[in-house]
Amino acid sequence: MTTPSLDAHLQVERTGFSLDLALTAGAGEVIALLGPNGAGKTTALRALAGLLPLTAGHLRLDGKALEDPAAGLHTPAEERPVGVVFQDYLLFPHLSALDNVGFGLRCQGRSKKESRAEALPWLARMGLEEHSAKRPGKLSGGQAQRVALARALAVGPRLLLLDEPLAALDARTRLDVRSQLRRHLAEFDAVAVLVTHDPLDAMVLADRLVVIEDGRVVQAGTPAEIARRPRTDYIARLVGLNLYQGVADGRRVKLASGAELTVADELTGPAFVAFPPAAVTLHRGRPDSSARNVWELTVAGLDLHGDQVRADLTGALPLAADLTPAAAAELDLSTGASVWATVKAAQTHAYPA
Amino acid sequence: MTTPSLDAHLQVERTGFSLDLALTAGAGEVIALLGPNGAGKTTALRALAGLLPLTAGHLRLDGKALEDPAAGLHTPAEERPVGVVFQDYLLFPHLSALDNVGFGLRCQGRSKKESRAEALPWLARMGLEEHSAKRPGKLSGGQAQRVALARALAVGPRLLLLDEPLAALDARTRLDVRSQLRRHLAEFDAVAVLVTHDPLDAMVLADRLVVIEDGRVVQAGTPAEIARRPRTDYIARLVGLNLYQGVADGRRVKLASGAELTVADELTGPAFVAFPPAAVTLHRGRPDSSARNVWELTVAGLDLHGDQVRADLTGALPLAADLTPAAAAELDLSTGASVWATVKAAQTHAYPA
Amino acid sequence: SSSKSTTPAASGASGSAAASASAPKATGTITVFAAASLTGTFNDLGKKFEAANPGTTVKFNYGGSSALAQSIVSGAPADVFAAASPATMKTVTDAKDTATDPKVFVRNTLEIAVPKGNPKNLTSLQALAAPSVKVALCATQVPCGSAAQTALTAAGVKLTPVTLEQDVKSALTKVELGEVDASVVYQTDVQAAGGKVDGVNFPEAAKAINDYPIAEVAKAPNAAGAAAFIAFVESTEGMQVLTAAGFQAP
Amino acid sequence: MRLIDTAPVRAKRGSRIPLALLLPALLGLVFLVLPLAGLLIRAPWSAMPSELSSPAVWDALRLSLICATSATGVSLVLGVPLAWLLARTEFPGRRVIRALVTLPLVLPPVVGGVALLLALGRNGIVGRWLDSAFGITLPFTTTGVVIAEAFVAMPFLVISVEGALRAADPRYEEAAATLGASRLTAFRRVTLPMIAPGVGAGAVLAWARALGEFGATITFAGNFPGKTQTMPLAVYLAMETDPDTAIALSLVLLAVSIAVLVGLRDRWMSTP
Amino acid sequence: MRLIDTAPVRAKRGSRIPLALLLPALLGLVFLVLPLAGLLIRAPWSAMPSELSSPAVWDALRLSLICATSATGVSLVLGVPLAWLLARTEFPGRRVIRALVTLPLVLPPVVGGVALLLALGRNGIVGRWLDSAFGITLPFTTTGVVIAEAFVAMPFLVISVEGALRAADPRYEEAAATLGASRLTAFRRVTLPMIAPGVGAGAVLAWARALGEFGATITFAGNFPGKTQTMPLAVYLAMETDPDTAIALSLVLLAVSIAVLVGLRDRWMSTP
Ligand SMILES: Nc1ncnc2c1ncn2[C@@H]1O[C@H](COP(=O)(O)OP(=O)(O)OP(=O)(O)O)[C@@H](O)[C@H]1O
Ligand SMILES: Nc1ncnc2c1ncn2[C@@H]1O[C@H](COP(=O)(O)OP(=O)(O)OP(=O)(O)O)[C@@H](O)[C@H]1O
Ligand SMILES: [Mg+2]
Ligand SMILES: [Mg+2]
Repeated sequence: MTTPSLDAHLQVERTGFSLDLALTAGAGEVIALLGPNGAGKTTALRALAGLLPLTAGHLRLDGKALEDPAAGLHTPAEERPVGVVFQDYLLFPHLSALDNVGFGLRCQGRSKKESRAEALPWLARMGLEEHSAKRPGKLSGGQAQRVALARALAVGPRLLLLDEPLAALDARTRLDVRSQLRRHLAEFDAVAVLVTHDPLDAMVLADRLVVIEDGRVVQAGTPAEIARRPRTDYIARLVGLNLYQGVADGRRVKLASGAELTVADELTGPAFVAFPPAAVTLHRGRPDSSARNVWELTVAGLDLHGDQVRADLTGALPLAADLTPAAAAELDLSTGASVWATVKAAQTHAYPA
Repeated sequence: MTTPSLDAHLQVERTGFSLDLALTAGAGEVIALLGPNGAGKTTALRALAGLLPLTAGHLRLDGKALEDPAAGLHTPAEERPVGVVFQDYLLFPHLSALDNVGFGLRCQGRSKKESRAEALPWLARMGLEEHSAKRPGKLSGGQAQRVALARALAVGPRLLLLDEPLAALDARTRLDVRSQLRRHLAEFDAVAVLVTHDPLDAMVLADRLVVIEDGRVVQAGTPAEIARRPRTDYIARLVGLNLYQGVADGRRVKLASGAELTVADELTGPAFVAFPPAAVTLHRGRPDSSARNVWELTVAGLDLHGDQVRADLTGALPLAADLTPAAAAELDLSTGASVWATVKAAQTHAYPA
Repeated sequence: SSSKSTTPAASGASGSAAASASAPKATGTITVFAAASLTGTFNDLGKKFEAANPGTTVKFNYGGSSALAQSIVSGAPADVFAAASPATMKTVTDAKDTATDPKVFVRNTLEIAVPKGNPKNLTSLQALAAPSVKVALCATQVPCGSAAQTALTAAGVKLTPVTLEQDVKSALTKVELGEVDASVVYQTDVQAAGGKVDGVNFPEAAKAINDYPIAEVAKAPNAAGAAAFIAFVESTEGMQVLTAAGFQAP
Repeated sequence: MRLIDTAPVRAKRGSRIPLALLLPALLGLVFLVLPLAGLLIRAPWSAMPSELSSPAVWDALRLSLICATSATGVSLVLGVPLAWLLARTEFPGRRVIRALVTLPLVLPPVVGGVALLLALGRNGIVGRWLDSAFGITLPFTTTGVVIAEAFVAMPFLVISVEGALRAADPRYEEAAATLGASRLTAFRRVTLPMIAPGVGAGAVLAWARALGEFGATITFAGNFPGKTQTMPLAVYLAMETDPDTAIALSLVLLAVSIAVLVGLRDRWMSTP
Repeated sequence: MRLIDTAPVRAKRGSRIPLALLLPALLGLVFLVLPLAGLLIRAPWSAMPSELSSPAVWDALRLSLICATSATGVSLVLGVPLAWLLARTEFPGRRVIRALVTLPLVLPPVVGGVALLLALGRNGIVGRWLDSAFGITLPFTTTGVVIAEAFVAMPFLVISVEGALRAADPRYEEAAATLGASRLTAFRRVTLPMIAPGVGAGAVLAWARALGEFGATITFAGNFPGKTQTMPLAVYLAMETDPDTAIALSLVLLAVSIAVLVGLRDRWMSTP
């Protein structure tokens, strides 16, 4: 197959918001759609599902044109081989969990008995056998989400759309469902588009990330590429890096705020500079170290991240720094305190903007 | 104040499920309620809010009895000084975001204008000023959740109940809202009970964690205590440890499966053993190391976790191991492969069950 | 109740003299509850009465006789009640809600109503009994129905109508619309239909004449007016209006 | 105590029922029920047994129930799709159509009957053709009664169901569509069960209205015992000669309809 | 094209309207509209101008509109709380109460009027006392018309609104309660706006039913021009003398009610 399974250019206009997003994916590929709240992720999924007509652009799946506003073509949602897990589940309140999962099968003409027999293994895979007779109103949030997932998978879609499918799941179930999902996606060689806020989900499940902000793609690529060279603040936060945009001249990058960074890479013109919070060293007084980047900053907040303390610093340039609890105690850090931060040029990474 | 602000013993019976949960908290304390899907977290919050009557037990807030089924006392929800953020938000569909936030204020007798003027700063704090005129149907999932949060905070509750308040938020907003929430909780010295699946949220926001499974408390304590000495599989997963229960005899702990672990701590009787995935070393052939714990296991799955590879192993004892991608490549790990795992006794932690 | 009628109720000529004698006393508003079939004629009478008695206003409340009777029994503020049958008047007299004994002021005779041009050429009651003829009769509970039954019995005709109508007008409507081929109704109704139906006289009609009684209501707010109006109805002038509409003097 | 998470909870949770709602509610109830009390007091109880032993009464009652139920059936079959069309599609003149649907309510009953005759009578627009082509005549038949009752009752159903449809969240239909459900399937399997209370309410209204229907029926279908004479016609005619009988018959009609409505399981009237 | 995310989307998304719904819907529509067509064809168009120039017609029309609107108002004020009581509280005999509420629908119209007289007439249970204590008599007054119309129209509102309430998610009321809203406030500010389409539908039904009301009105309030003679009564009387006039008057009534119903903004009939 040389043509991509999914070939879409989604253009949607709504009052105060417009989406313009090109997406392609090969068979079996999983794409994660990331972006801040209100970026248009749900809008994009709705357009793919056929619930929101395109204003312009096109949508082809497995070589078949599903939508093409210029040609007046719009395949209704029910005729698209898609499965959707909605952000708020939308389980049918009058059907049991089992019948919710069997709904798509019944639409394909299966009898009530057949559809139930086929649906049960799906519920079992989600660890919900004992809840199969419950109505959605009597399920907990996480249980409901898993039923929604089973319902979408049960019809064997060629394009699976998932709006935060793991958000309400507890830690253990999340792992289980995540690997389930992976196995399933691999087996069926369908295309999957996954909206998530969890970078881990994105990294683990997706072959490719597409990051959108305000309806436009701001970066796309493999998880590794994106993690290495974030191009927006949102992505930098997502992958846990400090990111700055400025103009490079040799080994120095000048930021709009006036601050300057010395970097390892030689570069000219607009550039990004990124470094991990762990690359920042904090000092109580002005340090005498060889570090080329030294700033006096103020502590804006302190958080415990696992076994690390994350300090949020403001001043000449906003910065996140990771240090051990012991180091934090030694420096007597507290909100409002003034500290000196250093970053070795060798630990920064600069690349063209 | 020597008496706790919140003193509750929640007993609720429903078909197929029963909740029995004692909760106390001092003024300004934040309690995180954790537990697997269906554990009864939402049920507990509903009982605290007065939306579900207690079958037995009691509920006192700031020294005032709010509910006492034995005495026939039940203060209705509207007379309790509580604020609730629901798992599915429940924003009023016919009101703008601004009027949703102002709703509680209007109930307190404020005029439409006053309530709007007071509600706007709340929306602004959540970064939603520009969406203030939108109806909930036109908000994205994360926007809706922030409006729900603002709505609950705006009435200045004495007991704040939050059902996964950060689940739908993007990475950056999550950080912002999290610190907002912390600041707010600290300022108002109200008690907050927070349901979350995110261990990080729990650790950062809560003073004390209460873990429930199947309607019963299985462990409670400070984040550090719980992280050090998990008592159930769920908690171990949550804090990222391998956990086993067995019977200790000196430095050896015998598990029900027959496997034996050598540990650093000396102990007798029922005991837990925990160690982090990073403490596990993998080998292609039988190792000659000094490690006392050596098992031949099978790789069940591989996940990328940030910059680490997490291997799920099965066999004599199920195990999670973390290793660098380089190490994983060198070992040529793949699902189904057989490997030898070692754990140094010094890296384990044993404690009475 | 007929045993109670001691006054000579049935003399049109002497009545008119009495009426003109008592008329001048009438003032104010007179409320008349009248059977719906009297609508046209009583509206006329009302105008003439008001002209003859300046300072009076006649207000009519038309409706089904029985509904009117129920209203009066339940305390409706009526002065005069003119019913389409003695039976409905009896409801009121039985409840002792009439101030005067009811008097029959007009009578009405039956006719066969057929669609315009009489397409089925029906000329007698007997012809209605043919199976191919669809007939609408009034229900026996209403005056035109019981009268028709009397006539049919007198003629020795047995017929099965397709419907037993609740009143003359709906029977007539069905003839007008051609839904039935014939109906047995009052002459006044055929006349009021103004050429949309044709009427066929039949001899047995003489055996089934319907009386319209009129009476002053007990506790009438305007007793004097009531008496004056009743007198006016029975006067020569009144009778002229009524007979012009097809009614017969009693 | 065991049904702790169904309705009783609501009553319990809310503890006090606000006076501002309770007072007008009770006033409304009294207003609707008081006249019935009047009828009961006035009722000729001693004559009741003899009324009830008359087979004609039972004939009329049976016919009433059959016709009202059939009319409700017709209304459901035709009215629910019509309500769907009004609520879920967009076409020019939709508002005019909705207004037209309510007209049978406004039409004075007798005029309604005349209108039906003009349309479906022997010489009516369609009736003429039904007669000549199929030999079907509707007036003066039991079918005619059902038609007349459906004509006056269906608008209630259509408007109620349309209201319920508009209040229902259309996103469930979207979810069904993504699972491969055609609009029809989504309607049958998702929307209809979800708006069951609205349909139930509409059906109750239509049934009760059909049961009490008088004017259009007598005008269109006539009044023949055992064939087209329903209870309201019997009551009307009884009123002409013997009001007491009329009241007795009305009470029988009321008693039967209460029995049917109370017997309706709550399930027809409540959400899943 | 700009309103892309409101209703038209639904119509677009669904592309084809399923025949299994469209067919019965159209059949239903034809069934309801055909008789009106009959009336229009039969209508005495040439006589129309002279009918319409008669002030009596306009009096009756004005009275009809005023009374039907007042009756709808009364029904809303008393009926919405009653519907709430039926839908949202649990008390013994609730089903019987609901059945009682529908009885005015079943009551043959004239009997309804008699029942009202027995209750509120000069000699009625309550009427007697109203008369002696306050000198208020209701029968044969314009207020009496409103009462008779409200009596027959309110049940439609109550049942529609109850259905809408039952279909509404009670958890929004819970959310309101946690924000400090009393049951009354939650009802006014949350539930009522959310079920607006149901209330709208009920009000339309009640208004149309009141506008067409005949039997109870003529019996309870009489038939006095300018005071209690509404259009349906005028039509009834015209029917006695001149059916053509009756049809002309009916058409006027219909035209006015269509104008009012079409004029109702969709907003009264749709979800926010
Ligand atoms: N029906 C609608 N009409 C108009 N604007 C809308 C509508 N639905 C959403 N929007 C707006 O469109 C933008 C994109 O919304 P969308 O739901 O696609 O965001 P999202 O990326 O899914 O966000 P989240 O992560 O919070 O779920 C938002 O600004 C939102 O307010
Ligand atoms: N209305 C109800 N009636 C009966 N059982 C219910 C009802 N609601 C929830 N349950 C059951 O009670 C248990 C606890 O549910 P609850 O919603 O409290 O879980 P939870 O801890 O909030 O889970 P989650 O993390 O998935 O939201 C579950 O097994 C659920 O199926
Ligand atoms: Mg979204
Ligand atoms: Mg929950």
